[in-house]
Amino acid sequence: ACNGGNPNSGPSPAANVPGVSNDTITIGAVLDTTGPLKVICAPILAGDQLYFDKINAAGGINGRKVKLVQVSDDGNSTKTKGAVRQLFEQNNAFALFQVCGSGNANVASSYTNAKQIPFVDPIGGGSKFNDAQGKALPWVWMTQPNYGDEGHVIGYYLTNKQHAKTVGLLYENDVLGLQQKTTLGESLQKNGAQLSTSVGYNATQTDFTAAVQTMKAAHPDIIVLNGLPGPTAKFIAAATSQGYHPPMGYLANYPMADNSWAKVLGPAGEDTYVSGYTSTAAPIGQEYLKATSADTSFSAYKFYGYINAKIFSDALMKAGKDLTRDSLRNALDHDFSNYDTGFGPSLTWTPDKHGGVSDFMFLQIKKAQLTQVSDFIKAAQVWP
Amino acid sequence: MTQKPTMDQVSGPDVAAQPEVESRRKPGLILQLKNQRNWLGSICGILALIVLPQVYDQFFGSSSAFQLHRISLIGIFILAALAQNILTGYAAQPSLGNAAFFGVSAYILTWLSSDLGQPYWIGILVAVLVSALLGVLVGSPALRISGAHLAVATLGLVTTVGTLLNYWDTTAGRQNYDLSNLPDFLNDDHTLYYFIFAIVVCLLFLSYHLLHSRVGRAWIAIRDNETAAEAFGINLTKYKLQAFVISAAMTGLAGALYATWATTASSSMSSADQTIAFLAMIVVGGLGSLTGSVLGAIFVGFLPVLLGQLPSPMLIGTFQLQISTLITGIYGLLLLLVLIFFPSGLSSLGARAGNWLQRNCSGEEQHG
Amino acid sequence: MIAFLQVVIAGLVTGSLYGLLTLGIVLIYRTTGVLNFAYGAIAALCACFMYILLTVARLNFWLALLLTLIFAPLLGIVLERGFARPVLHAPIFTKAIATLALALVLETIIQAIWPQLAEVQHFSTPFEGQAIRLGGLYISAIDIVILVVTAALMLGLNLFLLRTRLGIAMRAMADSIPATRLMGASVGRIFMLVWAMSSFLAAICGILLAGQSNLINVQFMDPILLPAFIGAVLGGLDSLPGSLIGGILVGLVSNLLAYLLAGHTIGSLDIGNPAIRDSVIFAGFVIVLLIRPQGLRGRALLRRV
Amino acid sequence: MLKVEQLHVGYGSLEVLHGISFEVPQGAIVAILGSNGAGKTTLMRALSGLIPIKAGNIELMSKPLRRLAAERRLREGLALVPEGRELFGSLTVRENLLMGAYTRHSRIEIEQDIERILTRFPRLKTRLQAHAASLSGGEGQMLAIGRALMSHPRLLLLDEPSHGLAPIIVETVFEVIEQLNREEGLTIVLVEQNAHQALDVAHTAYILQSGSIVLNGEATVLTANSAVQELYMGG
Amino acid sequence: MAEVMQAGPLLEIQHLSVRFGGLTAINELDLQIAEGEIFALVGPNGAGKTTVLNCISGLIKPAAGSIRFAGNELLSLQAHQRASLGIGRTFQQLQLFNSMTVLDNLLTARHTQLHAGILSGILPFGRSKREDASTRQQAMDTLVLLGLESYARRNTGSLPFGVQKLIGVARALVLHPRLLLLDEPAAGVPPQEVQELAARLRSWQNELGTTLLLIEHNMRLVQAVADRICVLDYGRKLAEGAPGIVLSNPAVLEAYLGRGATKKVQQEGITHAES
Ligand SMILES: Nc1ncnc2c1ncn2[C@@H]1O[C@H](COP(=O)(O)OP(=O)(O)OP(=O)(O)O)[C@@H](O)[C@H]1O
Ligand SMILES: Nc1ncnc2c1ncn2[C@@H]1O[C@H](COP(=O)(O)OP(=O)(O)OP(=O)(O)O)[C@@H](O)[C@H]1O
Ligand SMILES: CC(C)C[C@H](N)C(=O)O
Ligand SMILES: [Mg+2]
Ligand SMILES: [Mg+2]
Repeated sequence: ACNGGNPNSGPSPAANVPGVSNDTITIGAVLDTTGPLKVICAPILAGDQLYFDKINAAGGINGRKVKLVQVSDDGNSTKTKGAVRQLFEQNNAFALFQVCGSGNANVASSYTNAKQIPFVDPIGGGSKFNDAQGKALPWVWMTQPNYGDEGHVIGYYLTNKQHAKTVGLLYENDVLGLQQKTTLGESLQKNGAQLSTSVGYNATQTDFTAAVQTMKAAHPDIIVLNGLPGPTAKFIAAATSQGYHPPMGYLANYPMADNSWAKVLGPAGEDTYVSGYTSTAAPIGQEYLKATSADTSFSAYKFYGYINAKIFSDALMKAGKDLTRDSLRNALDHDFSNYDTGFGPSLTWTPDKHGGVSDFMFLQIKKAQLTQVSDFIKAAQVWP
Repeated sequence: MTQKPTMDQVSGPDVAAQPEVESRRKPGLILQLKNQRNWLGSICGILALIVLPQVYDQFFGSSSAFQLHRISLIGIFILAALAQNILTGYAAQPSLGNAAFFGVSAYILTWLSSDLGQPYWIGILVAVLVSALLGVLVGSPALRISGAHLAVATLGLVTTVGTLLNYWDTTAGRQNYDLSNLPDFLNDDHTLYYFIFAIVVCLLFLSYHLLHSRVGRAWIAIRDNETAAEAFGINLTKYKLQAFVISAAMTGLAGALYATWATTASSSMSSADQTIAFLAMIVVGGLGSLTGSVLGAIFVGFLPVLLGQLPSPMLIGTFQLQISTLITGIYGLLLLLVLIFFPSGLSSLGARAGNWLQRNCSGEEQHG
Repeated sequence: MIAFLQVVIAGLVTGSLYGLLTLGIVLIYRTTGVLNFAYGAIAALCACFMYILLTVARLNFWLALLLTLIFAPLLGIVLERGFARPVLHAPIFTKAIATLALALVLETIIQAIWPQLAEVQHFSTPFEGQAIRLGGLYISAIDIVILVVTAALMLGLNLFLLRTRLGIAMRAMADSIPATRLMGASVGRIFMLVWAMSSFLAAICGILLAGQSNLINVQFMDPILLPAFIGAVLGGLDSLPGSLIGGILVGLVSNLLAYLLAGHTIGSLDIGNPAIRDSVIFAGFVIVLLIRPQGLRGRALLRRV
Repeated sequence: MLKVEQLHVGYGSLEVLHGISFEVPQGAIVAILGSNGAGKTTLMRALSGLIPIKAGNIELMSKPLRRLAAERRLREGLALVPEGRELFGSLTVRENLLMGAYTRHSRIEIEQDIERILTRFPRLKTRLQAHAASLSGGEGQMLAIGRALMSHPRLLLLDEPSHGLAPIIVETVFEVIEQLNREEGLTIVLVEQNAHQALDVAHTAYILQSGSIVLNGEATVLTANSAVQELYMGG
Repeated sequence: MAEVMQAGPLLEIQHLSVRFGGLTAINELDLQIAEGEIFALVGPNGAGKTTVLNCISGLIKPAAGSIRFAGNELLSLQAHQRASLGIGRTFQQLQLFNSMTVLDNLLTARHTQLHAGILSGILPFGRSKREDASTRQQAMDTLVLLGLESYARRNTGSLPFGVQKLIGVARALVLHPRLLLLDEPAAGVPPQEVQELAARLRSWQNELGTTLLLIEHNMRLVQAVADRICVLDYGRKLAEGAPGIVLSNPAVLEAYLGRGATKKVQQEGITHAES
């Protein structure tokens, strides 16, 4: 009953809206800080916190401080629903900001959709949120790109810019990996090259020798690495220790777009390409770097949290002083047209389209540092 | 495996140390007293379960539905702990394979219900039957393998099943597996709560009787001494297999209910973590003790949820603690402390209290 | 052919790592009847300690190694005193679960004091990038180190357990703690020694694994724990050479299968898929156990009446 | 040599021994008799340090034992052949004997002692490499006795040493007891159901009933006591 | 259980051989025990006595031979099936169900006589509970018979050794077995109770017609109860026959009884005790 469906019903609208009081906005996040995704989620949470602290110190959003309540679901999608319910039924959150993992985000969205709660930034490279667009999931807004789009762009970049003819793919054996396998294959074929071999791996796999030898036997010009930092680094280490290096080296997808990965690889990783979509070149990037100058190393995940917190804060800002879930939805649907994310690509949401950014650029490891070596390429341009 | 006396087994050592006194007493008196205590306890427990939702409504107001939903989870874990306890605490099979049934059953229910559109009840029935069948499949080789070998082999089974379920998800292009079209009353947190706890109470009641029957005695005999059990005509194959099947079916039921509770199934249900959690429940609660299954399920199943409530970051003076990243460690520490102070399980707390009671009762009697 | 040999060698090396990991596990299991699930965390803690010495304290590799190898037994003693001793007389399952709880605590501690190790880091050794070439075959220096160290430790430890007074007492302790005390052996001290030795072995294993992949983080040992346990059971759990053989078998078979099955399908089933491959390996493991329930080198449990 | 004063021992809240006092002079053989459940085994366990005592004192050659752990008491020269043998089942017979000599260091002497024990119990010789778990009841009892002797104790506690032994071996055991006592001055405390034989070798004896000493005296005197004969020697 | 009444021995062991690795524990042993007989198996430690018992109750598979019991070939049956033919036993090393009460030990021993399965077991009423009630009574009766009733509700594991020994006997007896195998029942039992035990063994044999195969080192007991004795040495039969004759056999004296007994024989002469 108190869903805030009608913003003009009383003199003090905030009293009617869950999670919104005169001086605070409570927002919820489901980030796995205790389970297997801890490595990703803990820095993201730290980035979120950093940005919201900054905003709050500057007086908050439209006079209200942001209070972020985070619950961990252990990365286990059967616990996600409980976590989300806690946020909205116990902690009385206003909106959902970030759920980590594609499957987990799906579970969360089925709850938030039914309750008409805005859910911004499901952290997952799955295609569902893009495919479904705003019509099927009118309350979910995606900020990050998906693996399918990325596969297309990588295929385009490898053929048109690097002139590779044959490509090998190492992918994490899950839905996302398979999705990239499909789109990369399509894209290569369209551009006159081919995916000569692809090898799946398990997240817990430790020995990559067989994978290396299988790749080696297929003589690809370059190997695309899809997955997470640990296993992909192990693959490169294994290949190096067996004296194998593909002629054009490696290209890794965006979860590896972090200097920490470059450092992990050590000398063996020199010249490796990485696909990425966040750049610290813009003012917000510089601002972030200054704020985190005490950190031992740059963390792309923390930066991810920071810039997404910014997007979300902007949305809250645009939703106005009389904040309701509908006003936030309105702002998200209508006020984000060619919105400058501040980390490179621009973002456009319409009532029908809630997909995230789909521009990628390529970086290369030079002296253990990621250096941008291409401009942003729009997925829509290479794969209409 | 040595076994400290549990609530179900204690007798007053002081009394019995003087056989003359004891023998004058009516045989069965202690048992009657104990039974009365058990009865009283059970009835109080059931009453508490019945009124809990009302209390919650008063206390938590609008969030009471969610809080109840959370409590229902304990019920599911009690079932799983009970199943593990029958297999490990009574029939002494150190099997770590139960999470496999937990996961498979959830998938079968979800598959039948969401993909094939079968009624929920058919789904549950088939899920439990398939689990029981898998129990036979797992139990038969387990008859040849024992001890740590069995533990590791079944742990391998759980991760393999988890991998295969994940493979199924992957090939079916699923990012998660929703359990839709539940019967209406299961979508309501109050009725779901009553539904789950009705099952729990029933199964606890039936298990109590089973464990005190010929079958239960056969299991305990196998646990205490396989050779003697065999020499007294207990068919090891049959009774171990029965324990596996019952345990599997019960875990399967728990798995299906879990999927119902979470409205989704995930391959992480069949993981090493999950299966070890089941074992941890009965170790923390007390091996070979029904009360232990309940206490263990609460401790292991619910404590992490409660810890998740701690505000993060927490300020202690000027020191900012990121509790969320420490939760696992805090939980581990608590677990460790319980194991150190109650090596034979939390149920020994009850046994200690019971002993004390009995001592006082019998003291009175001697004077009277 | 070269590729095949390369896969075989890698299988041997991985298998040796499994075997090395199980040395410490079997040592504790045989002497105290504890299945130590915290072993991976202990190994990780030691390797992380060395990583910190290398990167933060910027010590020379060998000095860091030496300090770590001193640190490890001390850690073992602390753990024994603070954690294992109180549960010494607890039932076997209780001890196993307690080690799991310990693992959780240790991992949290590592992360709390060295947050950078939550993420994967580069672990460098002097052997990095060095290899011997035999024809087309690459054998990296670290692999040779692993094989040699494993063989030496296995032999030494086995002799120790079978021949020395202390070794016999350690095995005696597994049968009966009271009787061991009646023989005048200080159970507490032996127990401490067992933990010290096992932590030492864990440290070596952790360092070698980190050195091989040049990667490290808090949980980097976790994935190899289960295959190592499986190897140990395959070998028989109570025999050190057995667990090495078991470990090597697991390493070899999984590598060969991964290589041979890659890219093949049966009907629509992609048998090169890791999920299918792991299931095949597991099935094989169960079949071996059914034929030899006590493991390849284990003795059947004897209970006389 | 051994002095026990007002010893109270029990399990949990149950007290089994209610204040027992006795002395064992150097070089004596003392028998402790009593029916089932009298607390004989409990006394042996308390003396050897396997269970804690609730009150009272134990002194070995004027040294208080109360705070010493079982392993320290062995080093003080006190060895026990426990009830139920308590062998190391997964160790071989030989390794069991070696464990008995844990506190000793001379390899040559240890080997000589093993040899001596094997000549006394030839049955063990054939089973030297067998795992102790595979032994027959009597073989195991022989090993338990042999193992305790390996430590060269000054005070030997025997809890029903003749248990499960063939008559001919029982004879050997009592011979060994007498011989060690005579030749090496070994002090012995002996718990036995076999009261005849126990009183035969013992110098003095104590009779334990429900955790208290009800009778004590010279073995020969007790043997003649009609109550003792009826209660403990089968008439 | 098939009630095949037949002439000939109740238990017939033929050419039984058992080997453990290189050790031949039983070597071509032949034994015959008639229904209602009390038969004692004696011999030096490690002679193979317990092994014979283990072969009969099925805990060991012999290398060769046959064991027939009441018309059944035991070696083709599994251990638990043999119990239901009416074979009960005690163990040298107790092997009680230590976490149970004494009473539950006895209830468990009557396993083969009861029938309740899972389905009736889970119910709080019905067959299972009826069976239990009557069994409880039988168990109490057996305990009373052995003077153990005061221990009925004690946990078995912490009782004195001698008492546990008797509980082992009670547990075997509660089955009302046709053949009762006793492995050193008198070890650890005080002398005055040995006599009581002897009287009891005799009376069971008289009243219940139980056939007894007894292993014992206590010659008083053996002499008091045994109808026939077989002396085993190194897995072979050394002598067999009436106690008086066998126990004065010089070979037996030398291998088993030793000088003390020799002396005693010379002094007292061995008499066969009346029942
Ligand atoms: N581990 C234990 N826990 C509890 N009570 C025990 C334990 N061991 C023995 N008792 C109790 O202590 C008392 C004395 O037992 P103990 O074993 O000392 O008798 P004993 O004289 O050695 O008898 P036996 O001649 O049968 O060996 C008995 O009442 C027994 O039940
Ligand atoms: N499972 C086994 N493995 C190896 N050897 C065994 C096994 N069981 C028995 N033995 C050996 O077989 C021989 C006979 O043992 P058994 O237990 O039958 O002797 P016993 O006549 O009962 O002796 P005791 O009077 O000492 O009890 C012994 O030497 C024993 O060590
Ligand atoms: C942040 C990303 C690494 C998340 C990843 N793409 C996923 O779907 O799980
Ligand atoms: Mg005793
Ligand atoms: Mg025997």
